[in-house]
Amino acid sequence: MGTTELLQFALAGLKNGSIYALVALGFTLVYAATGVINFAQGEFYMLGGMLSVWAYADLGLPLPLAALVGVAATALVGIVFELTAIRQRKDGDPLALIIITVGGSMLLSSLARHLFGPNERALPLFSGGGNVSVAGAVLEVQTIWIVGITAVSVAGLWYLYNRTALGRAMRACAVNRDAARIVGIDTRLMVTVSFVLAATLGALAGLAVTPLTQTAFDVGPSVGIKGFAAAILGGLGNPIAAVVGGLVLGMLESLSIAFISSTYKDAIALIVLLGVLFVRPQGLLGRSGREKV
Amino acid sequence: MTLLQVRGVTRRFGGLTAVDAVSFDVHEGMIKAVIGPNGAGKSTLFNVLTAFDRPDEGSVLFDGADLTTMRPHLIVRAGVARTFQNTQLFEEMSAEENVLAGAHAVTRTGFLAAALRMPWTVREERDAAEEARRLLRLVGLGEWASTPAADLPHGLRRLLEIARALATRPRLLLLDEPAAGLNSAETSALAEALYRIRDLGVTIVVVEHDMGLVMEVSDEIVVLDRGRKIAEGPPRIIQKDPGVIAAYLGEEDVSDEF
Amino acid sequence: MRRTRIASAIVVLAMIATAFTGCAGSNGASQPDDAIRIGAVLSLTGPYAGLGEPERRAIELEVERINAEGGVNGREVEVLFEDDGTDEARAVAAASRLIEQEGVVALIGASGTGQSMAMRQEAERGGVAQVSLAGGSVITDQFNPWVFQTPWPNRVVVPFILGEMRAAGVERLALIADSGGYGKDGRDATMAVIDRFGMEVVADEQFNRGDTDMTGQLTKIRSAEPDAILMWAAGAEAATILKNHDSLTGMDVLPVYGGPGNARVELLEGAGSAAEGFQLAAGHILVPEAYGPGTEAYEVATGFIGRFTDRYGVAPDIFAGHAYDAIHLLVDAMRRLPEEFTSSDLRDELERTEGFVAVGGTFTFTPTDHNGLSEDDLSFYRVVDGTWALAGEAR
Amino acid sequence: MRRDARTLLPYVVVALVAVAVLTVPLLTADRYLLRVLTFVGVNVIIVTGMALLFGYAGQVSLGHAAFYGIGAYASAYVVVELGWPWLAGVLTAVLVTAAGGLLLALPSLRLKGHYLAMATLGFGEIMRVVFTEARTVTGGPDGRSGIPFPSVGEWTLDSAGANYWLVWGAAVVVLVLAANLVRSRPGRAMRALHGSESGAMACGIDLVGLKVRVFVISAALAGFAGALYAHVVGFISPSTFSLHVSVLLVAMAVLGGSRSLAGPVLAATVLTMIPFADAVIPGLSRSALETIQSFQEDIYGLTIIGVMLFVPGGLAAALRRVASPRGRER
Repeated sequence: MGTTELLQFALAGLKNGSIYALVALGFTLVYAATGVINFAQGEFYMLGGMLSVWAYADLGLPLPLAALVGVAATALVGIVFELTAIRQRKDGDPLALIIITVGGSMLLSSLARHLFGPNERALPLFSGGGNVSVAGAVLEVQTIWIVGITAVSVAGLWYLYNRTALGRAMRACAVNRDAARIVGIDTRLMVTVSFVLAATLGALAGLAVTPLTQTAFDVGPSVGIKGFAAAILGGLGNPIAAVVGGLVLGMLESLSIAFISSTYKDAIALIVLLGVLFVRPQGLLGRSGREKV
Repeated sequence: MTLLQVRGVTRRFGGLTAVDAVSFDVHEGMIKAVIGPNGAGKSTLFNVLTAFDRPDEGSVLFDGADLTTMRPHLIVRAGVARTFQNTQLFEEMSAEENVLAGAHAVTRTGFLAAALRMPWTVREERDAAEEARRLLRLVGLGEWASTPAADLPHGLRRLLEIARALATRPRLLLLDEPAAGLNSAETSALAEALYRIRDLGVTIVVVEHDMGLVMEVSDEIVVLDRGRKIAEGPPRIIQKDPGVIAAYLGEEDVSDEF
Repeated sequence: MRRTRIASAIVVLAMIATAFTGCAGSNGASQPDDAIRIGAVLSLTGPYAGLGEPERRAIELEVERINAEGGVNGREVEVLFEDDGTDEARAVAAASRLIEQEGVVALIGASGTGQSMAMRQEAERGGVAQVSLAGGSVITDQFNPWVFQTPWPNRVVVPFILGEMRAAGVERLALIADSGGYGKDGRDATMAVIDRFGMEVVADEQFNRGDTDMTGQLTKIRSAEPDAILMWAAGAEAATILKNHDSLTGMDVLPVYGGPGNARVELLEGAGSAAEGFQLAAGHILVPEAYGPGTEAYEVATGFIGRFTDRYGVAPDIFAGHAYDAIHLLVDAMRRLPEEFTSSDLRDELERTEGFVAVGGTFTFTPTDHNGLSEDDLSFYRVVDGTWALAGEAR
Repeated sequence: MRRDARTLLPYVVVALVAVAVLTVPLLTADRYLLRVLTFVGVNVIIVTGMALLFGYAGQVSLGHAAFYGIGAYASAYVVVELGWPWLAGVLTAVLVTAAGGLLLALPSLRLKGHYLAMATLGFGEIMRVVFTEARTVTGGPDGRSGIPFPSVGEWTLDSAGANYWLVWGAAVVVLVLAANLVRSRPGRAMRALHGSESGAMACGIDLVGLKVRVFVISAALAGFAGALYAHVVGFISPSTFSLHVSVLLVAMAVLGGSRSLAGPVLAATVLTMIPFADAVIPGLSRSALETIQSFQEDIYGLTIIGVMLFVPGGLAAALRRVASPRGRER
């Protein structure tokens, strides 16, 4: 196994890892604000691609504008879904909300099939595609976009989280929703904001990868699972952990292809995840929430 | 006869020694109190006594068996029951069902027998239900039997938890700040219940900082301060012990008084 | 409070009622009006929705034409569509419903191999012929007298491709297949005959539906130094593989071969320039000239392609072709039967089909071969300037 | 508790429903309807296990479709390949899945909530890879076909009515056993575990032993249902035991409402029937049927969201309100 091969596998891991990280961020944000695992996060990823293709192919907008419209439209779907379904559940019981998002994911993927048909649809590569060679290994320009978008999103989220009033309010919610409400934070607004951010991040991931893999109404669940696994691997509730979880999961899959076999890459990644959970039940970077009696 | 022997129990959290080599005995049939200002290590000691936490050093012998090596549910079956500072009731169950759950340790119906509804399980269930109602009356919750725990006022919830603990037929009952948040009427009801329980032959250890209740009901008192035992004895001696007063009222006041 | 209590009571009772009113039996037996009823179980929703839609369009188009030309011995043909949602249990239920309640004389379906296999027990017990539109070899390998298959099974397609590869001088072959039924079937068919072609499989990689990147697998293939890559994938992943292959250095010298599952316009759109030079085997429908201009097959195919494109604005793909063949094989057999016939008569007559010219090829069924297609019904293509072009040395 | 008429009401209703369910094959010979209701019966058996695991003991699992699959493959393999009798196949399925339940109980001892959900999801996905790759046992992605009908000695149950009776007979027995279980000491222990683990420990409940038992029972029930499904349908493949099915099973348990069996059973019936709405709504025109089928996923999603929003305590709460409109009895 030469170094260029190893580097090639690492780049593949970085690319997939960035996708999983973006989706995992969406899971972690919603979890932090509501304690809920949003099963519709995979659908936000799908819609990011689908709505961008709709804007580009059907509305005929130029690619950059189409991408913007696609992501904005998905964010809007996130708001509408939160207002019409999540917020209507008055007691905010996390269990019921999770099942509502399961219903939501079915609804969104089925609506996508009705509106955009059953077949996969494509987007052209950003900036004309092409490759860059990195010490012999090849890096697709689109991959640079994917990793770039992830990095910018994480930086933007970090800034929002740590440097803005909204971010402080969201972190307060994450630690203790009741306490946050007492000090006057509109926790319901925080929930909506978390869904909007989750939808935007999921959409960015979908948008960035569609030029390479195309998108279809049913691509949501498979990437959704990977995002959830990454969020758990890193440790729920902590944005940095979600990104670390995503990248580690991406690398795990790549290395298991390289050294073991592509047939079992998913199984191997899951076995490692189960191992991590057994040793650290709260994920790699999660705080151990010991139950105080 | 000494029912419980606490021998040199020490518990450290990082640099802080929450409990420092505490030892004391509890004789059968008495009410023993453990008091001390906030942060004296009372709750930590309590969790060690009930194996909800492991000590770094020392042992807790109950009838010769070291509780610190047993798993919590086996300690209950050995006859040591406990309550919690923030009550851990089963909210959706009625008061009676909560106490019935407490009887888990002393009943035998297994999964298979229950599924097949064997006759002896029905009888066991009926007897346990009667016992539960008796215990509810003992603590004064007779007429609340079918009310869900979630709907009970705070004071009654504490009494319900005591009734549930009694359902495990303990020889030793450990109470973690039972008087916390109670008004005077509720506190005297609690005192009444404690006397009735002791008269049943159950030894009681109560961790508390409500001085009124402690002075009234306890036969002996152990005083903790910053994790160390600074005094032990009957209430009237403890009341006048300068060390105890200093611990409670802080250093400077005492000095200008003398 | 009272209002919601009554409302919830109604909701609950309504649920219990709907769950069991069925026992009143909605089994309206198929009224013996004159129409001949054929059942069609297709995947109109779920992951295989991309196959079910063109199949349904082809059948609807053709049934209209058949009825316009007088149907079968004066009786109209009616096709009843059921969606199996790419789920075996629903395919079974749909088949038993069509046989029991609708009294169909034959079944077309299903779109997927798994669903087709699930239905065969119903077809057999109902004494009804089943014409599957799925390409899995197992459908006709595990022989069942009631089950027929219109697509070219992988056991016919793979040797055809390997023949082309050997003709192009390939000896060391790398395989990359999806982990689903289609991928495994292609892989098995390859492993079964590879020695006969004096070739050797030097890499055997796999991927899952929904994977976003296959550069790992392709890198491993590159280090095995094959002469060519055989890709067995049906979904969107095929385009991703072509693009990853195009971007990896030293890979462009490695030609990529594929099967009928890749004969989709979505592949050309999705892969774009990366599809240039991609070679695959499929029916003649992709480039009608492959039928041989002036032959009956050519007329049949161009007629169908013309009508389909006029009606739906898009050219029919191979799945539409398989559906066309299924409905016409049944109608052709029915026209050879007397006025009154049972479903088992139809099976027997279908089995006697010989030299029937259709879109997928020229069908000849025998008591032991319920597919009847051969390599003659396949053409070899290469993607040139973004579209299929006839290629292949051996032809 | 005085045994007046009102407390007997639930038992009367349950007995009536049981009798009604078991007489359906006499009322209709429609194979399609019987087959659909048989699928409902299979799901009812699994959901009973999910109700115990989730509604009562509060342990979440997103991997139970894997046990459904293990049971189906185990029974199919020993009956088809090793030639064992059908009953031995079902027993093998139950034992293998019980062992699987034991294995899956381990993470539940350390993990809670979403982390336990992920661990069980991981188990389910790993098993799906095993179902696809272990071709000698499972027949690979194309699955295993030609699984014989259930048979005891020379008596074979191959008619839709016989299969219906087999599955619903088993479902009724399972429900009776489960109903007894939940109204007794172990049932209370499960509810205690769900209410507060510390409180349960203080009642002398062995949490480890309880979690293991409840995982083993729910897994064995799913395996039992899998064995029934395999022999009734005759064909199984990995896609029947996917994560999507595990998620739907949890949705049924949650829609049904916690601490109830009737709720989840009703939820399982309704959700299983949605794709087969035409079986129950008599006189449905073809075009109406085709639109329902094309909007089936949408109806599924809307039903789930609708119940969660407008019937807060799940169907169980609705049933309790119906059963005891006046009394405040919970």
